[in-house]
Amino acid sequence: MTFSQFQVRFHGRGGQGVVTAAELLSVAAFYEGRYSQAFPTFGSERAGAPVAAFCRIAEREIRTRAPIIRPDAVVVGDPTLLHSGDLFAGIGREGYVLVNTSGDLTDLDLDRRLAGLRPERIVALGATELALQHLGRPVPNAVLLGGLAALCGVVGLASVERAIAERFPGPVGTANQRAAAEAYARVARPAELTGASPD
Amino acid sequence: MSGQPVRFFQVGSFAAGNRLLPPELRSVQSDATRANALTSGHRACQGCGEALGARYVLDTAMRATQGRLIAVNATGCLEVFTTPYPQTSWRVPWLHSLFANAASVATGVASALEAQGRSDVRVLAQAGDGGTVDIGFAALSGLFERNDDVLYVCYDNQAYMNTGVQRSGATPPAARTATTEAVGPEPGNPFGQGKNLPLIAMAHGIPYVATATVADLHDLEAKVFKAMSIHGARYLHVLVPCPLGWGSAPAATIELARLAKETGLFAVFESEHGELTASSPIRRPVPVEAYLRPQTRYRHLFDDAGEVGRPDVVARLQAMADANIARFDLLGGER
Amino acid sequence: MNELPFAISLEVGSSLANRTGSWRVERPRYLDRMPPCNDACPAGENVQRWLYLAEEGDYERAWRVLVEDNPMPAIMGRVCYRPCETACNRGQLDEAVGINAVERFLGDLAIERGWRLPEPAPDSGARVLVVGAGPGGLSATYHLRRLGHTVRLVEASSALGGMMRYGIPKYRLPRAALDAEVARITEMGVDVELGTPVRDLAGAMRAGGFDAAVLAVGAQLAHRAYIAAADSARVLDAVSLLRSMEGEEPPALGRRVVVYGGGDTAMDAARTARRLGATDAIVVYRRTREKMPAHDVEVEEAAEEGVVMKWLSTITQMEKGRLVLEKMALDEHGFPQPTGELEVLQADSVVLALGQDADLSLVGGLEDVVVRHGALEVGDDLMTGHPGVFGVGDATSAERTVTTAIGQGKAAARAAHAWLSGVPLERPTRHELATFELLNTWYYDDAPKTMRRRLEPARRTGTFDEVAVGLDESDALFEARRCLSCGNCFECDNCFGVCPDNAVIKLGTGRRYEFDFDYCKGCGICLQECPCGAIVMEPEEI
Amino acid sequence: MLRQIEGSQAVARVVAACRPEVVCAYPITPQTHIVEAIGAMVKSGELPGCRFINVESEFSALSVAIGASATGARAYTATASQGLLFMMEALYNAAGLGLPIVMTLANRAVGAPINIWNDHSDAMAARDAGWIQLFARSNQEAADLHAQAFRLAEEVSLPVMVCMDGFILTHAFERVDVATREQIEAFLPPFEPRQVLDPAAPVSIGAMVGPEAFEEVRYLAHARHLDALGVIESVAEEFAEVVGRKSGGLVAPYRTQDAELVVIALGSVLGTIHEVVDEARDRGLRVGALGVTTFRPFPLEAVRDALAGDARLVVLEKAFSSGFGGVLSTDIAMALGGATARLSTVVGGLGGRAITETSLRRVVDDALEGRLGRLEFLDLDRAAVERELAHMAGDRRSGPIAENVLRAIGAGTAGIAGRRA
Repeated sequence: MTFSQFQVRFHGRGGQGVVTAAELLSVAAFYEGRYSQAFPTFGSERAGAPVAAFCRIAEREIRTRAPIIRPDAVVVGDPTLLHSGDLFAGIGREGYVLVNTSGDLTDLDLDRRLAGLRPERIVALGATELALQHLGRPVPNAVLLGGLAALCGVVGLASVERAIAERFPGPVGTANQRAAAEAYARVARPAELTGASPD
Repeated sequence: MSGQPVRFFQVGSFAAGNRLLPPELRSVQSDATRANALTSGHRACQGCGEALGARYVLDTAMRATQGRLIAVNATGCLEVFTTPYPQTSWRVPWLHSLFANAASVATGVASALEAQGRSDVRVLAQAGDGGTVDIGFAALSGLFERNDDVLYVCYDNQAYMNTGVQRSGATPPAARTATTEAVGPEPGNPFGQGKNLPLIAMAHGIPYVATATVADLHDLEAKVFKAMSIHGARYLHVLVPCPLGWGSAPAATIELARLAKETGLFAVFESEHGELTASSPIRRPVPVEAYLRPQTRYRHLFDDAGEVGRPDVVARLQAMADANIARFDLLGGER
Repeated sequence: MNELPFAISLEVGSSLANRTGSWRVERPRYLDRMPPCNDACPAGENVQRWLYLAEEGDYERAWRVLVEDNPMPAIMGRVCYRPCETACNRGQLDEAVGINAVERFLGDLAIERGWRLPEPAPDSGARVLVVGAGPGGLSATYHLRRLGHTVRLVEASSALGGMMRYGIPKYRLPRAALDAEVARITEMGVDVELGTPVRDLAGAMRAGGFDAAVLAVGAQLAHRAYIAAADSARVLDAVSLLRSMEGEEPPALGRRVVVYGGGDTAMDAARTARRLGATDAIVVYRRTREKMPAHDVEVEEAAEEGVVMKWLSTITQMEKGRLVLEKMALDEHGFPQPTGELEVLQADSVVLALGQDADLSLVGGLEDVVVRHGALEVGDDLMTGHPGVFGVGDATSAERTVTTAIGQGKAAARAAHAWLSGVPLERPTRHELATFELLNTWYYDDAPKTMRRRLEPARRTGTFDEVAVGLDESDALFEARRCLSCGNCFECDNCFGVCPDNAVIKLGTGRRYEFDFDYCKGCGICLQECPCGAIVMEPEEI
Repeated sequence: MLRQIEGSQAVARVVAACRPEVVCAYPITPQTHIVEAIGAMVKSGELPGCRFINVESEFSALSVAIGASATGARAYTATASQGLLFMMEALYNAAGLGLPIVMTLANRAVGAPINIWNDHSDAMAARDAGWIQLFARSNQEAADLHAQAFRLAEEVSLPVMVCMDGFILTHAFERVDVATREQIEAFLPPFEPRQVLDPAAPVSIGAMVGPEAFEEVRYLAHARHLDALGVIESVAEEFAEVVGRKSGGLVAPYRTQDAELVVIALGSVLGTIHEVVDEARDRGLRVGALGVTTFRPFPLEAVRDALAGDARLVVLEKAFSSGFGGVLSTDIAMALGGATARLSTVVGGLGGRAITETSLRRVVDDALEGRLGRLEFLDLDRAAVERELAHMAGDRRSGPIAENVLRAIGAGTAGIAGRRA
């Protein structure tokens, strides 16, 4: 995939690992030779509180330290957050949206807010459910990352898996890798993507 | 307890030395080759108990470590009177940083020595009662709970003498200070306040806690030797009368320390790992009055004729002494 | 490393450059004070000093200091009534130091080891006649010889020792000790004449070409009391009784013996009677125990040996085997008054111990010698009214003890020496007394006196073995070390230790200390904490 | 070694590579990740010869470092915000004693109101404590500056504070070439203290100094700071030689040549400023930027040289002196010979408020068009301020200002920092 800069905003709740997801995304991009920058919303939040995290990926050095105002992708780790503020602020018509839900997107009443976005770029993924299956714990970050990689192709699954392995050595990492791979497979839309394909 | 009794000689157990004692039983202070770690020319008041206590402690520690000692000092009288510009009275490596941080600085020194593998060099921190029980308390507690390899010595003269005799957390009840004036129905420092740092130190469960006075040199030195034979956090609390703050004759410094112990007002004891292991029995029991009377900080308890004018207050102080005597078994013991 | 960081870039130097001595308004001074034992000793012994040496275990030096004043410590260590111990400051702390016991230990050790008295000074050319070889005469002889004078010692009895031999029973003073110490004096080169009573002093001095004389004739004439007595009553005086104990045949006193009197001699007589086989030895005294002149130790030992005391009683009548006593009562002035109440006592013999007078007929030819109340009148320098004639001991009005006599013998010798040399008698200035209040007794260890062992009472009555047993070395050492060294530095290092300004310089063993006035701020802790009161504060001269 | 790494981790690795002997730590956000990482290395044995001391306060943390440094050990600690202020007394002491301690300051606002996010109030509060203060633009520079800090501190015998923006840098994952242990060994010689507590040669350190010499002692401290200016440059050059990367130094000019406007700032906001400068240049505007890397000692000469000419100047500050204005601005003006009409102060980014490119663009445009006042507050919610002023004027018991303002702007739910932009 070619781009000069790609910006992702993650929304979740403390404990879901969205900050880690942003960081892992940045690491995956680094493996692919890109510059990247991940940073959280610097909160003093405790488990359960709303959290946001950012990841910028670019072809050249990233100098700006401003938060991401116009994301290319928004990942929602918990659909209940949809009722507390505008999670999709600044997203453009070409933007991607990945929502963690086992239900149907239509139930989330996003149509009006996301009107104008390409429908195939708005994806629901039962990430928590997958995480429970693979890890036995409701930590959906690696799953979301796999899904995001498949959705927008900004990084390949191999890089995601490598980032996960580096961060979580041992069985936890392996389980997360499997979960990410399954998410990737579920979301994959190879036709739209250039330079990225599922393993 | 720690002072080895030498009954065979006139003064073997009590005076600094005696020409007849075998050298190993004489005090460090009796030795003409003692370190004089705190040397002459310092600017302490006449009859300063702290100057005395500090030399006692440091010379002993120097002996115990064969001179491999580093001393850390909190701000206070001891620091001010020993470093008269542009001179120093210290004959040990000595560091003064701040009022509240002697314990932490000592931890730093000990940590550095440990990191450098210089296990032969030992660390001693010293401070007055204000620097110990009040402003430096948090740092000291930290040193204790980490069990850092430091001997911390508090020279307790029971008030902020350096700044002009203000009350500290170690000021005893009824004592007059510049901030607990001898006026009103309850003159002097209120009852029911203040803290007993040796007991607090014991509550940390550190390897060694001891109290001592400048009146019993052998006991004091034995405690320093013992402290230096142990690694980890050690606390020594030395009562050092202050002629200025107590309003006593300079010559009476040691006598008052002795009376503080003999009345039971100041309990002399040792503790290991939080358990009381020994206490120095009272040798010649005296009522607290004998201790209070020579000090003008208690003058408001006596009338112009020198008779007890506030028997109620004196009785409360006597009750404190009696409580100490019971608690630390000061009339039982070995003698 | 050569460049200092700015925090100490001013090259902090030593505070030794800061002479805080200028703060001083009072300055301490070391001094020696008079210990009460020395002060109280009639023989003028430097008790503190010889105890100091004894406590170091240097017994010979201790003995040598002792014999500077008294050449007869083995005797004194047995018979002295110990005014030193009465005065001893330690008595106010726990119990007085057993000075007398240590003295005896040193005396006996000297005899055992054969230590000799110091050599006399070169011959002065002067000749001195000493009349009487009791303690006073022997002491005078010794001191005169030391000063280089030629001495002739003339004694009426056949042996030397005077009352020490003829008045003190053997169980108190074994003769071996007496003989040894007396011989040590005569070995200094003394011209001794025994069995030669001097009846005319002036003549004897002229005949012998003596420049001076010391009269030490003692008091041997027993007082008699008028008591109505049947002829058959066995009555004798204590002086004779005790003197006869030196003879071949001990006197026969019978089973029941009554001694009349309350002095030490009465006790000696009663105890001797017990040893001679009396089953009952009863002391009759007209006043109370408290008024009795006998020393406590004598009364105590007598009681242990079964001597019975009858206070407030006088003997009004004596018959064969029977005495009549009258009970007395003290009036408001403390004098005994008869009550008329009578008591009968069985007695085989009665010993009178009512005091003695001196026989001073020898000075009859010297008009300027005054005899008053049966005693020689002497000045402060012990000289009689006749220039060059001195009087000592029981013959004077001094207290009649061996110790006093020895002290007077020394004093007379020194006075005679000054007189012979034609110089005024110099009296050493006496130091201020080291009173108990000047001490800081905190520093002295709690150390009760070592009890001096005595022979078991059961073994005393049958024999004249010595009652008081000497201390062994460790006990003597312990006792010496109980000395508080009142008023005299004993190098306890306290001043050195307690100075907050390190302003005391320790000069090394035996050399004591000095103050470093560059740094002494004059706080006075050294004085306050000096155990023995050997420091004084004096105003600084500004 | 090139890695994608959190800023705190990068700093921790470089500090570890410098082989400190005593590290003292007391937790305060946002510096915790650094000491946690070092602690783990000490515990695992990865950092032999180092003692890690968990103290009971920041005051003690620096005090332990003081004792260790005076004993000749290389000592390190880290703090932020209130923690720095709690160690203030010890800060002066460490500097006064000339102890070469290195400390990371993860810059954070100082309360009240309590705020854990980034600004430079803490560093400014310690401005006069006698420490060398270096500001990192990026995590790469933050990491490199720590190596240089030890070298510098030990060479001039002064403590050095490396300032890096809390969260913005400490918590950001980005690409950092972390200097290797070998590189650092080649660059940083063993610690040779100027003064040391040693029984073999006892000295008294911390003796009292009276009026006779205190001024001289203080002047000497100043002189040492002035010396440090040269050392900072040479250390940076040597670092570049050994490690092959330029970082540190006194100032960092960016496209100031021919600039009509220069934006001056400290720390990570310079990255955003550079973006805005490039974009302005693209628009044909002659704009440049000047980063001040060394804030204390203040490089008067280097700043004067960098600002030669008559360009308008905007000092963007994440701190200010209440009742007065900019802090850095004053120093810049001093470098230029006094107050100057061409200088404006813009205070922004307080308490973590994001500084967006949009806002900066507006500042640039306003400055170029002369619309910028002498002192501006970036993105200030004037309406909220006015409302509260009115409220206070009308009600004596107007209550807590912070809560009132929060209520007025409808905050209270977690939002994105910079939501106002």
